[in-house]
This record gives sequence, C-alpha cells and structure tokens, in this order.
Amino acid sequence: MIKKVFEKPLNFLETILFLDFIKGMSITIKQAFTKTITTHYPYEKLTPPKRFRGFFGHKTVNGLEPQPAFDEWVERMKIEPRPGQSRCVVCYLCKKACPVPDLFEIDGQKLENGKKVVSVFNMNLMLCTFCGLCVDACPVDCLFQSDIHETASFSRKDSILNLEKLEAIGKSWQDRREHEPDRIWIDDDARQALWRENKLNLKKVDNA
Amino acid sequence: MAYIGLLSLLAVMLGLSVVLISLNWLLGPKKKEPYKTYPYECGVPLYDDTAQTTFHQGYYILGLLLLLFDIEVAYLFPWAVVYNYLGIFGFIEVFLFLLILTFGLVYAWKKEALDWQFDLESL
Amino acid sequence: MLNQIAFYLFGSISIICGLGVVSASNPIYVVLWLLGALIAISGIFFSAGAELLGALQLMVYVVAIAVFYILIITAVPWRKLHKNEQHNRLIGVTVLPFIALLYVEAFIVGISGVSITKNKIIETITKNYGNAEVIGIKLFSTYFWAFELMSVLLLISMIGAILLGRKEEKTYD
Amino acid sequence: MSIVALGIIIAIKVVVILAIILGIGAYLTLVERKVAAHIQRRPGPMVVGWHGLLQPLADGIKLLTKEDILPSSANQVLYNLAIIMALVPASLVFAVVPFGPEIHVFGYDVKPILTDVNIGIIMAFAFGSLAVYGVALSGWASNSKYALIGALRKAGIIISYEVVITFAALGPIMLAKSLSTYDIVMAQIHQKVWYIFLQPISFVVFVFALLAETGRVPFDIQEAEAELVTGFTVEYGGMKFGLFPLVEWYVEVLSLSSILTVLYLGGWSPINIPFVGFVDPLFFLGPWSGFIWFIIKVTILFLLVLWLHWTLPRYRIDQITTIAWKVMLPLALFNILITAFIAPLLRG
Repeated sequence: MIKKVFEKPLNFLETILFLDFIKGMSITIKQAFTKTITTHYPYEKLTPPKRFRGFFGHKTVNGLEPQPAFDEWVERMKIEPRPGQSRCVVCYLCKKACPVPDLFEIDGQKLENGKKVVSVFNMNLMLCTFCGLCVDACPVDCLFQSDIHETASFSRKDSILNLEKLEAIGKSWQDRREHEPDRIWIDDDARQALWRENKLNLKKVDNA
Repeated sequence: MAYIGLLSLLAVMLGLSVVLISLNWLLGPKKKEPYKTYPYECGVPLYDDTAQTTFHQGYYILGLLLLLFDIEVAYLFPWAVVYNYLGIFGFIEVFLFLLILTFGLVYAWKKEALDWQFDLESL
Repeated sequence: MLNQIAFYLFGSISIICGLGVVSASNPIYVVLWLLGALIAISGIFFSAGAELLGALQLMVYVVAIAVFYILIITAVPWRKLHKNEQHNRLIGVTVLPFIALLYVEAFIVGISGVSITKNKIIETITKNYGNAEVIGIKLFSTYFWAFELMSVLLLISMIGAILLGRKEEKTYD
Repeated sequence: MSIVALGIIIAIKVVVILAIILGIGAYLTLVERKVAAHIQRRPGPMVVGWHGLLQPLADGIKLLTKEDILPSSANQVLYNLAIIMALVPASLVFAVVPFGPEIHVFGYDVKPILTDVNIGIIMAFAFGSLAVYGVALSGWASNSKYALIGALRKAGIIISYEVVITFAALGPIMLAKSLSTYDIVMAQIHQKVWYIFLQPISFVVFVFALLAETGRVPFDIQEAEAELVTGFTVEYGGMKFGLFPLVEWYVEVLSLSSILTVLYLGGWSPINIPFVGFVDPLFFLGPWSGFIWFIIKVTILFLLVLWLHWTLPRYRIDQITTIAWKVMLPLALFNILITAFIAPLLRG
C-alpha cells in the first residue's frame, strides 16, 4: 500500500491561480455555515466523567468502605469510625506521597476512650498540581478527586480546603455519583448529538 | 477651498483622539501597586533595563531602495495621467525610464540586496 | 484671502517645526519635528495651488522620513546618548546669522516684487486642465531629456545605496 | 452656494465619516468575532444583547473605565502621541473616498466626498503611509522589546509594500487618465467596464498590498499573538489599547477597501457587464442605490479579508519582504507595460 506522505508541490499555473488558497478557503467557508458544536457554558454545562480529577473531597463512612483494608487501618491507627463523617484514619500517607508535602496540614484528636479522630485536614490548592498521587496513596479510599472543576475564587483563602469543605464535597459526590457505572462519559447521546462527527458507537449502559 | 473639509476633519479627529486618550485617565480607577508599571517581559525580571538600544533589522537596504522607487513613482503619476495625449513618444520615454530602473532592480536582485540581511556575526 | 491665511499658517508652522529640528536633542524628536516641517511645507504647496507637487511631497517625504526614522531607532546608540547629555546648542546659535541672510534675501525679493508667473499664464492653464496634466505635458515634452537623465541619476543612487549598504564578505580580498 | 450651506454640508460629511470610524469601526469588531467564531464552529458573543449585538458597547465601556497606566520606562509624550499619529492619518483617508454619485438635495448639488481634489489618490496613499509612524513610535516609546520588535516588523512591511501599492494603482490611473477618485469612478462608468476586468494582475497585487499594509493575515507578523503577544500594543491598556486595533484592523481596512473599490470595482456603480453596460437590481432606490452598491462592495471586501484571516497561516518577515520585491514589484511593473498597450484602445 502506498501512503501519501505530503501533497505534491503546485505547478506554475496552480500557483498563479492561488489553488492552494482556494482549497483552504473552501474548507473554512464550509465550516462557517455548519451548526456550531459548543455548549453555551454558563447556561449549559457538560457533566465530567466519574474519574475526573477535580477538587478533592473526603468520602464519608457509609458502609461502602473497602474491606478488609478499612477495618485493618481503623484497628491499627486506633480510629473511632463515625458514620456520616470522614473516613480519614490520620495515616499521613497522602502527605508522604505528595510532591509538595507542605500542601497538607493533618492532625488527629484524642478522644476520652483512647481512640483518635481526624480534627484538622487542610489542603492548600494553590500549591496543588492535581497529580492524584495522594489519592492513590490513600489506603481507605477516603481522599478522592471529585467532578468539581470550576475552581475560580475571589480570594486566596477560598482555595484552601478544610475538613468541612472536604466532607461536604464528598457527601455531595457520594449522593450524586457513587453508584454510577465507571465509564468515560455519562451523557453519550447528548454529546454525540453535539459532536455529530464523533463516530464512536459506545454501548448503551442504563444508569441504575 | 476644497481642503477646508480635510482641515476640519483633521481638527475633529485630533480633538477626538485627545478626548479618547484622556477619558481613561478621567474614568478609570487609580491604584498604586509596585509592579503595575513594570515593562512586560514574560513576567520575569528584565534582562536589559531598556529596550532602546541598537537593533539589527534586515531591511535597511530595502528602505533606501524604497526611497528611490518612491521618487520614480512620483514621476510616473503625471505620466499616467497624460499618457493618452503623449502617444508613442510618451510610451518610449517611460519605457526607457523604466528599463533603466529595472536594470537597477535586477542589479539589486543579483547583489542579493532584496534578501533579508541577516546579522552575519550572530549566525 | 483664504489662501493667504493658509500660507501664513503653514509657513509659521514650518518655521516653528524647523526651530524644533535644530534645538531638539533626542533624535526621535528631531525626526518628528522634521516630519511636521515637511507636512507644513506641503501645506504651503497646496495653498499656492500646486496640488500635485504638494501631494507628491507629502508622499515621498513621509516615506523618506519613515525610513530615516527606522534607521535612527535601530542604529543610534541610545545608552551612550543618554549618558552624554550635552547638546551643541551654542554652535546652532552661531549658525543663525548665516541662515538669517537667506531670509534677508527673501525679504528683498519680496519687496522688489520679482514674479515668476508673468501674465498669469500658469493660472489660466491650470483653470482649463488639472495640475497633474500640466506638469505631465510639460515634463514629458519640453523636459523629456531631463526626465531621462533622472532615471540614470536614480540608477546611480540605487547602485550606490546597494554598494554602501550591503556588507559583502569578499569585497577587498 | 452660500457659506452657511457649505458649512452645513461639510459638517454633515465630517459627522458621517466620524460615524463610519467610531460606529461602524466598533461594530466591525462584532462582525469579526462572529465570522471567526462561525469558521471555528462556535457561536461567538451571545450574552450581551440578542446574539451579542450590544457587545461592542460593552467592550467600549469596559475599555474606557480601565486604569490609565504609563509603563515606568516609557517616554510619556511619544507614548500618547503614537495613538494620535495612528488614528488621525488613517481616518483622513476617508476624506478622498467618494461614497456615491452626485445627488440633489434641498436645491443643492452635493458630491458625497469630503475633499474632491484632482490628486485624491496620491493623498490616500500619503495618508496611508503616514500610519507607519504611529506604530513605529508606539514600539519605541513604550520601551519594551516585544513592542519594539513588533513595530520594526510593521515598518518592514510598510517599507516593502508602500512602493508596490503605488505601482499597482498606476494601472487604473492610466486607464482613467485622472488622479481624482471621483473621476476614476466616472471614467469606469463612461467606459462601461470595471477595471478589475482589465487589470487582474494589478488587482491581485493591490489586494496583497492591502492585506500587508493593514497587518492582516497572512501578513500579521507585527502582532503575531503566539510569539510577540500583541507586538507594539503590548504596553498599552484601556482605550489606548482599544484604539490601535480599531485603527489597524478596521479603519485602515475600510479605507483601503474603499480605495480598492474606487480603483477596480467601479465605486458606486452597479453590477457591470464589461463593455456592455450596468445592471442595477436596486433601480427603485433612484440615485441612492449608488450608496448601497458602494456599501455592498466594501462589505464583501471586508468579509473576504476576514475569511482570509481565519484560513491562512502567517508568513515569516523575510518572506514578506521577498514577496514584495521579487514577485509583486516585477508584476506591477509588467502590469504597467501591458496597460500602456491597452490604454489607448479605451476612448471615452
């Protein structure tokens, strides 16, 4: 099979008649009269895929923890698991895995029965590169990256995530997306209607 | 008399541009911040303290040639207007004129004066 | 009447700009004053009715000064210039009497009433034909020899510009 | 005609030109953004007003209320003078553009051209080349390397294409035997032919020179966004920044398109069948159809420029000067030679 590597150079007549110009311009004029393929952002938003690496969150204790890892770590770190609160076991593995460890500020609090709970968990996202190493390091599937991608804020204080914010993000994500099948896009029909040339024939999955 | 319109347009445009320039100064905020007026150089400290230095630009001969061709075209404007009255005489005249100057253009071409003059030391 | 007002207006502008040329110390300002002076001079041409000459002056000199200006921006050693603040205004002033002689001459000519247009021939011609037509016909019939010589002159200057401007590697080996 | 009437007529013409520069010039930004967006298959500004129709106003208000910043090492006088020197000559070109045929209003015969002089076309080129000062001055005065390089590139383009554009325009002038813009259009109407049919080479050369002088793609090397950020305007802010694109991209394109329409497309004359006559589908408008035709032609040219802008990549600066001197200038000289043969055949 002969592969076309590049276009043959134009001959003299084609050069003086600007054939290459005309070829390019016919493409652009064709595009100008087709339908637009964008979403109107502030009014219409696409849902990011489930594995999207957005803002961080803390998953809460709700019975879906990875077993037996969660029980082992709770045992080892002497943690008091509280339903509806963060799963964090204060193991500092995320801080160890982070390329910029100063980003994390983690502390635990001793309870009266000798067990511990997480009391401080601050993440300074001004320093974060969203590489996801901390998420990989988390042994109890607590720290995760949510689908929140609109990260702009009016002050630098807003870009520091504290424990309440992390838990709120985690709760809302668990409500919305915990049971979703793990796949690239969730709104394939809408997306394919938008990108008409996208010939990907993805299999239909019913979102239970 | 015909130029009154031109002069009035000139005056109006001068006034308008001064107004547009000064409107920013009137309407805009005025905050002092240390690095606001720092010259732009990709956000890093300046390599040189000023940009007003000698600078190699490759078209200085083209500038000189432009002058000569501009004078040439200044002669051709009156010729173009009266060409039909002059007949064959005017044609031969200007043909010779352009021939001699085309020789100059060819000379420049052969001497590579029409090319971009690269800075030989820096290459 | 209107023409006279325009003449005095442009004349005074050109004198002011000329003074600016000799007194400014920054080469950029010198060039800008020169531009102003030449535009004012083309205004004088317009007010005298020599429209073609004025327009060509505007076109040629504007371009010429633009080239000059670019060369100044790129070739003047600004650092040295800023260090060396002294400007030879004194020498400029000593030249003034000699320039004043020219003005005296112009004044005498004006008093004695020398006129180059006898019987207003040119005015009657320009009424019937445009400015460009008159110049064209005169230039390409009466003065065609001078016109052809112009081309040779331009050729010589072109060759000169190339020889002076272009640095060839093996010129004097 | 009394002096009062003359004054009123001149005032009306000046106001019309001001409206063209500020109103149409500003609205062309919206046109450009819409065309660019649709070529890239996105809708462009949609929020402010219906389909973004109020966007230019919003942009103008935003630019006017920005802070007035003077770069610390800039030359204050030249920094501001550069804007005036860019805006004024570019808008003066409109003074010699005939927008339509002579009309009869309120008992006066009025030519819709501000200064109808018999050297109009030279004035247009002279004012066009004056525009280089604004750019070159802004680059030097703002004392930034990006600005200086952009300004010098623009100067290189002007130096190359100034001579090309005048040589190209000699062809139509020879056919029309006049330097007056109004008379050139009248000559085309009398000879019943648009000069684009007799001067195709010169037309192409002129379009190239138009793109180069106005800094449009493929010659937009002076503000090449990817390498020079925006070239000579990099140190300007607010309305001062807004004026430079207004002048360079819109006022100059409009004025040079008008000159091109006058030289090659028969000014205000309706659709032409060469040597036969004119067909005017807008005959019901009477003498006013001329204005509509002029506007249509300039609009088409502007859209063509935009279309090229969003299609082509840009040339390198040495390619630009080489094209001007080695291709365009010989072509223009050749065109003069051809025109010298066909000009005597056209009588009338």
